Amino acid sequence: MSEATTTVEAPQRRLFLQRVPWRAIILIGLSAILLVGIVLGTAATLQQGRFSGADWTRLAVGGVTRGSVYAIIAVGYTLVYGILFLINFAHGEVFMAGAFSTLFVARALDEAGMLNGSPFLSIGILFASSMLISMVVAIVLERVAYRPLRGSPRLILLITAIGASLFLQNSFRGFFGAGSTAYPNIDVLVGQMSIFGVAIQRKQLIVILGALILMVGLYLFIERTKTGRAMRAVGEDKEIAALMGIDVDRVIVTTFAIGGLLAGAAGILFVFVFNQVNYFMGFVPGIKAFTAAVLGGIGNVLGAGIGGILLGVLESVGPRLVLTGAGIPSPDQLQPVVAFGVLVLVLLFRPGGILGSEEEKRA
Amino acid sequence: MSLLEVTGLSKRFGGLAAVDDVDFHADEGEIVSVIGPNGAGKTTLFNIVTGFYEHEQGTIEFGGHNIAGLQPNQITKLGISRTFQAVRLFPAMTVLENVMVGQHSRSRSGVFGSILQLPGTKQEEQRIEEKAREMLAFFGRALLPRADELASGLAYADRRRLEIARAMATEPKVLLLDEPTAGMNAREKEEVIELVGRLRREMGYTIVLIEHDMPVVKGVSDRVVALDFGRKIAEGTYEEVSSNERVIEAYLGTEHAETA
Amino acid sequence: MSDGAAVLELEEVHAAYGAVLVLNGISLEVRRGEIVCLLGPNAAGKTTTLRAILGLTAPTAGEIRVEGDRVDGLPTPRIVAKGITMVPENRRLFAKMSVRENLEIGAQLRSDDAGIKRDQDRVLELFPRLSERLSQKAGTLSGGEQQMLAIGRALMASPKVLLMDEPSMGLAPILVEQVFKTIREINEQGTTIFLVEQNAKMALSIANRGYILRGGEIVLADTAQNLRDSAQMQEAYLGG
Amino acid sequence: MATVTETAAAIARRRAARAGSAARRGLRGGLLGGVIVIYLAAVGLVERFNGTNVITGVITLGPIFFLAAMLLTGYLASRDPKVDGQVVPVTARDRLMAGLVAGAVTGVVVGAFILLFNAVNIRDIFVSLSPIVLGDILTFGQEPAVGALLQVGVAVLLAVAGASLRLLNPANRKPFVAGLATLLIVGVMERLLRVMLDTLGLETAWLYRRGGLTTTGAIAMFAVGAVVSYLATHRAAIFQRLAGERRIGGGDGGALPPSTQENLAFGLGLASLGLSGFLAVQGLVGEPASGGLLILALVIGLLAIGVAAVTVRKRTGGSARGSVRAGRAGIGFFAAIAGVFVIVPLIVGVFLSHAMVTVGIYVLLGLGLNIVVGYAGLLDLGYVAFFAVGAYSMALFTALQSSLVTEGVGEFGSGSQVAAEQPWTDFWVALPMVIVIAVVAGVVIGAPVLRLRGDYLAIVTLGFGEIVRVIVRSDWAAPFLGGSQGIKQIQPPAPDVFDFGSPQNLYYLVLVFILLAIYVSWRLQYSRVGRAWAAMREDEDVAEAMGVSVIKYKLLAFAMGAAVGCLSGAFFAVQLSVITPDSFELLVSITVLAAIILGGLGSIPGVIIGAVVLVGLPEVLRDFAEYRLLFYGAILVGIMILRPEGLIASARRRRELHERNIEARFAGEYAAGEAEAALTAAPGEAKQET
Repeated sequence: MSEATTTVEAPQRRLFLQRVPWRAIILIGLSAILLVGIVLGTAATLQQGRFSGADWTRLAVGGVTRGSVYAIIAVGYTLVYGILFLINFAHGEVFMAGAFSTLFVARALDEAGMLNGSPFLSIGILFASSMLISMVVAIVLERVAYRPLRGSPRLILLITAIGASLFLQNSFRGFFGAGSTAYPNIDVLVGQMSIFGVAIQRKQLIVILGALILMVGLYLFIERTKTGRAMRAVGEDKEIAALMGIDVDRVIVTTFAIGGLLAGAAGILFVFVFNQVNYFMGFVPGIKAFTAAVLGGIGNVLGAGIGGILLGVLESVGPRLVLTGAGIPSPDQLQPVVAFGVLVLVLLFRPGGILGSEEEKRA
Repeated sequence: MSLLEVTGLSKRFGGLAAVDDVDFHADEGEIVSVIGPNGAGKTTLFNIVTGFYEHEQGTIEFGGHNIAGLQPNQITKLGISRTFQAVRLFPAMTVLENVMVGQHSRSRSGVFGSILQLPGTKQEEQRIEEKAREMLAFFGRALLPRADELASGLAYADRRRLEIARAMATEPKVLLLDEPTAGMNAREKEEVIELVGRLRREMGYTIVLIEHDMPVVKGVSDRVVALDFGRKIAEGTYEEVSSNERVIEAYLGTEHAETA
Repeated sequence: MSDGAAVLELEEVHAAYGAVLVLNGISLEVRRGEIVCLLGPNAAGKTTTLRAILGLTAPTAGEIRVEGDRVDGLPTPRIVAKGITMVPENRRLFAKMSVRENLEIGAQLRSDDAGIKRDQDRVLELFPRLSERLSQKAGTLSGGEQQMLAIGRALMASPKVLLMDEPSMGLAPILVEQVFKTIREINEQGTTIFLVEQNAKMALSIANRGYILRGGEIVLADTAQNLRDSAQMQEAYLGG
Repeated sequence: MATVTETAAAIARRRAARAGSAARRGLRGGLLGGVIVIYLAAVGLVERFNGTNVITGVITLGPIFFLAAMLLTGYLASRDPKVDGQVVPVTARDRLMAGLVAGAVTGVVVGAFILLFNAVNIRDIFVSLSPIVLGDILTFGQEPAVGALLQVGVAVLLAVAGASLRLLNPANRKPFVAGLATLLIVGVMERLLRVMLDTLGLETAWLYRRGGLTTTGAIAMFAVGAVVSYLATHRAAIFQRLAGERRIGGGDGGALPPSTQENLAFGLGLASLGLSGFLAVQGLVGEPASGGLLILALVIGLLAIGVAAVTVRKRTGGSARGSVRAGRAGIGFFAAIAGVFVIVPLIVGVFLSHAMVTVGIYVLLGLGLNIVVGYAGLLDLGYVAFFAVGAYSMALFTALQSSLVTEGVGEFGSGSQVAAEQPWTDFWVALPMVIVIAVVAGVVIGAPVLRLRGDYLAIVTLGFGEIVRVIVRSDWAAPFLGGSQGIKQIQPPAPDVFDFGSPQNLYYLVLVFILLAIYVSWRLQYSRVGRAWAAMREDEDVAEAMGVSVIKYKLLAFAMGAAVGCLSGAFFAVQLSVITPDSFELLVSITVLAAIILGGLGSIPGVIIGAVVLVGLPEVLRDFAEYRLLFYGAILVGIMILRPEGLIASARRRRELHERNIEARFAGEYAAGEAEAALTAAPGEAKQET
């Protein structure tokens, strides 16, 4: 072997071509086109003046409301992901289970005349029922489907989660039937008010406030309590957490339970807004909430909140604002395109999400 | 002229400078050791040279060509190959298959050749396997008899060997070894010292290695480069570097300096 | 230093991964106030011994006792509660938590606030560098500081026996010296230490007694002094 | 140092103590059993299948669900408990005890449930808990109180039976279970099997009556299952005896070398071929000549080759050296299975041929997704996007109502039924264009997501799938794609070549492309390309460091997967001749994924088995349609927990999963090193401990 003959054969020109960051160019080009499209579409829409300022406010408030529900569901994804690195695909079903089952509680209350007789107590009961049921479903889910797979490759866990999602969905379909049912009306939720000149429906206000309280409570719980700290520790290193005296299994169950409680609460908030339940209701909000969690930076509780509200507003305002001007009929049909489009863009440019850490180290 | 020449290289993570204005070179046929405390930027340097990290400043020239900004696979094809600090094999592949993957950039058959089983493809496949066995044979009886066993079934030292064999199969000019003696006992370390010598003698590689074990560094290196906090603090022969005050202060401590 | 009472005893401990037997009847004891080291070549079963003591790998047979109470078969947190903890190999800190939180979580099982405060002060006294960085994220510390924090975190549990898994692994020679100095200091303050090391010379320089493990069995047990001088130990350690 | 060694007996005693008493295990099992029975009733399975005869006049499928659950409860409650990952064996008495308690508890739970809800009406909530279920099926037609007592009795009986199954030697237990399973399957698949038997001109009256088995049929089927299973279980012994007879004077009673086994299996295959040849001759010259017998003969022959090939594969596949031989056996196996698939449509008639086309379409989808997920390790949950692209491109090109040809004829998308006289082009011209579009779609969808980590990739691809569906359905794209009305009057391939109007002929067309896709997959798997994919799947960074361009190989996988998926979509369009957005739900992606996972990721026969089970069975068992997704879910979870490598695992995947599991348990490189050192040093002791 002679060292003298060692030459590196690489024509300078080819090296140059190879070095061109094609992917970056394509991405930047793509986003430039998108940006121009969004600006043009928006300009055209505003010029047409089909919607008044009040219309936009209404859409935005609607978006924040919807986003608040996404945010609360998203927290469940984020908590579980932060600990098990599992996309708990069945979390949408946990949410559905609470809201769907509580329908019968609501009906019973309605028949007893309590629902509008003592509405606040009744609303409390509804929340309690929904949260409890969702929590139980979440705990059973963890015990039956996920615990036996602790330590398995992530693909296996994800597939299990998809299976559990289908199973739960169709179990409830079997239990309660396939049709959509309306919740009985709660009169105190009806009505409109104005805050700082912004018209807002009473139920929207309750949803937004409720979500805010839950988020703040959760944040404090995770950052300030011993259990919260244990949850974060388990998320970083299970074995060492055990070495600190933390019962890892119990912490994981607690995490699922909290995710379930929040999903149950989100279920009732959802009912306040949409007033309807069916066995399939968890699926789409579930996916959207997951999108929101990723948007904000999965594993990050605050990120889930911000991501949820952002997604809600974008979804609500985006299609009309951008697409109406482009002459596209029924822009609201394209809402999911906005949601997933945003997800794809965020992951492309900021894989860690808005609040996520940037250092996605590769080697 | 140096085969691998790095000048003014810098890389930060967040606010932290992992590599800070480092000049580094390896001449043809040289064996260079990189030493330094944890977090001194040794592995980051490797990652930049092999294209896993992008750097912020500086040039990386290989055989007179600028290779900064190339993808890792392109750099491998040009002739720089590496091993990893924690052994990273393809555990579910056989020992032979692991090495055959190393031949990837030295072969070309694609989808159509494979589907149609063109004669060229068959020949190439045969050549790849022969080459892989040749690389395994370099390690005597340690690997070749186990060619058809799973990589995950190898003993720890053999895994390290297999990783080197796989890197050799890329037919590199420069071989970067990241802590080849980590987790080895004294006897195995002796063997690594001998192995590194053979790699240069028989294969003609230029070798850069990251190493913590000073006897190993002493045993193999033509030249030693010491890093601390991302900066180069000393360079020279083992004797020069091990008696350098800054190195003693940052890395070796008094006891080692005396024994050196 | 040593008052002779055994704090940690292993008796004929076997451990296996699946069908693969790794520990084949280990018996050893650590007495109060001692530094005992467990040496041995690569893959001899040293790490597994520590894992078995802590219940991270369940022993398949044998007894492990802490101050006379059986702990084998208990879940890890309950063994920790008995007063055993470990400084793991490669430190394994909670990188996203602050230095302060890392220390606090070391005391997760304790509720004696005064004692916790006292231990925290003691740790910060031992490692003054840490007190400057209490609110910094643990992941941003340098290698040496991380090792200090890992030791400090373990001390916060106020353990009866501190297990240490290869504290010199991957550290610069200068830090290795420091770490061993610290270990001796901790021991002098009254903590019993059970140390697993590749670096036999260093370990024996601070230990009272040592065990040599090979192929899942104890092949030699003696005082550190004797082991240092023993040709038999050299052979056992390096052989095959 | 003290050396008091704990004796083995003492260790066992201590473990047994920690495992808890048989009664406790029974109690736990029984509670679970009770919950499961109530679940089965509440979810509606019991009522829904109460009308499905299994053995006509004896039992229907509904009660079988809960009776089987009770049997299983006893079986599971009586298993050996595990402590610290070590099995603690229990005595026969304890087994029966556990079974007895489990049955009693199950019965009491169910009985209480019956009594309680016969008093309270909960039909308003649980739609399936009708008076029929609560007052008739669960109570065996008796008064609630009597019914509840009966439940206790039946539950105890079945659970004890389940527990006593454990007492049987496994070699004898298997035939029993196999017999029951055969009975059940043949009973439930009455419709399919009867059509087939009728086509063959065979008498079925003895076997089936009013949608279920006759009692004679049931006994016969039990016997068939049991005998076949018995032979299979004792296969080794039979092989040995046969071999001994053949090698007179050999006098070697020990284990057979693999080559002999291979020869034997092959000989068995040849013998079956002979039998089928005999049958064929009978069929040809018989009076009257029977095409049915001819076909039956062919099926037996091909199956025989298949069995032989599988046997060889099993016996040689263990070592890596055997992989070449296994590969050859694999070819034989495929040839045999392919042959069966060629013949079956001739027997099953038009309706089932349609179902088989559907299965074929999913097999194609599975093969495509298998390249993406199984080979390259990219979890794509939006695979339906390619299916939709293929179907819609084919529809646009070949439909009479496509917007490509109706422009100017009438406004499209408004629901008006305007059709052109001629489609834009012919199927055969459209097909290559569809594939080109597919590859482009694969790259377009693949390119932006290349750098994403595994589960992010899954969600983003899922998002792409939804985007495609939403756009297809939207009013915006309606002028071009037909909105929710879809595209109608898609023309089949030109009839002058081969009449594809009949489902049978379309089936053959699909089959040709399936074989092509299998060939391509199989070749790629063991090539430089396949190796690069495998490396990428195991460790992306290292693969890149070894010179594999991860971007290029990911795109390649996406493009190839897309091509096969689109092809499948094109056939789907032709099969239905009308496509609407409803056919392209996320469910398609999930079904395909479930199919390849059930079969075994990366395994080509696995794809076929998975598609047949998950798509074919529900097509045949229409009764199950409503519960199809429930079963998918249960299957996915169950497979992942019990057998993550799938029914037919590819060798490499099995290694991978095995490897990961061990590694997870070992937790840490050096501990793993210790385990391996021990393995190589002292294999004898390792054995001793197990």
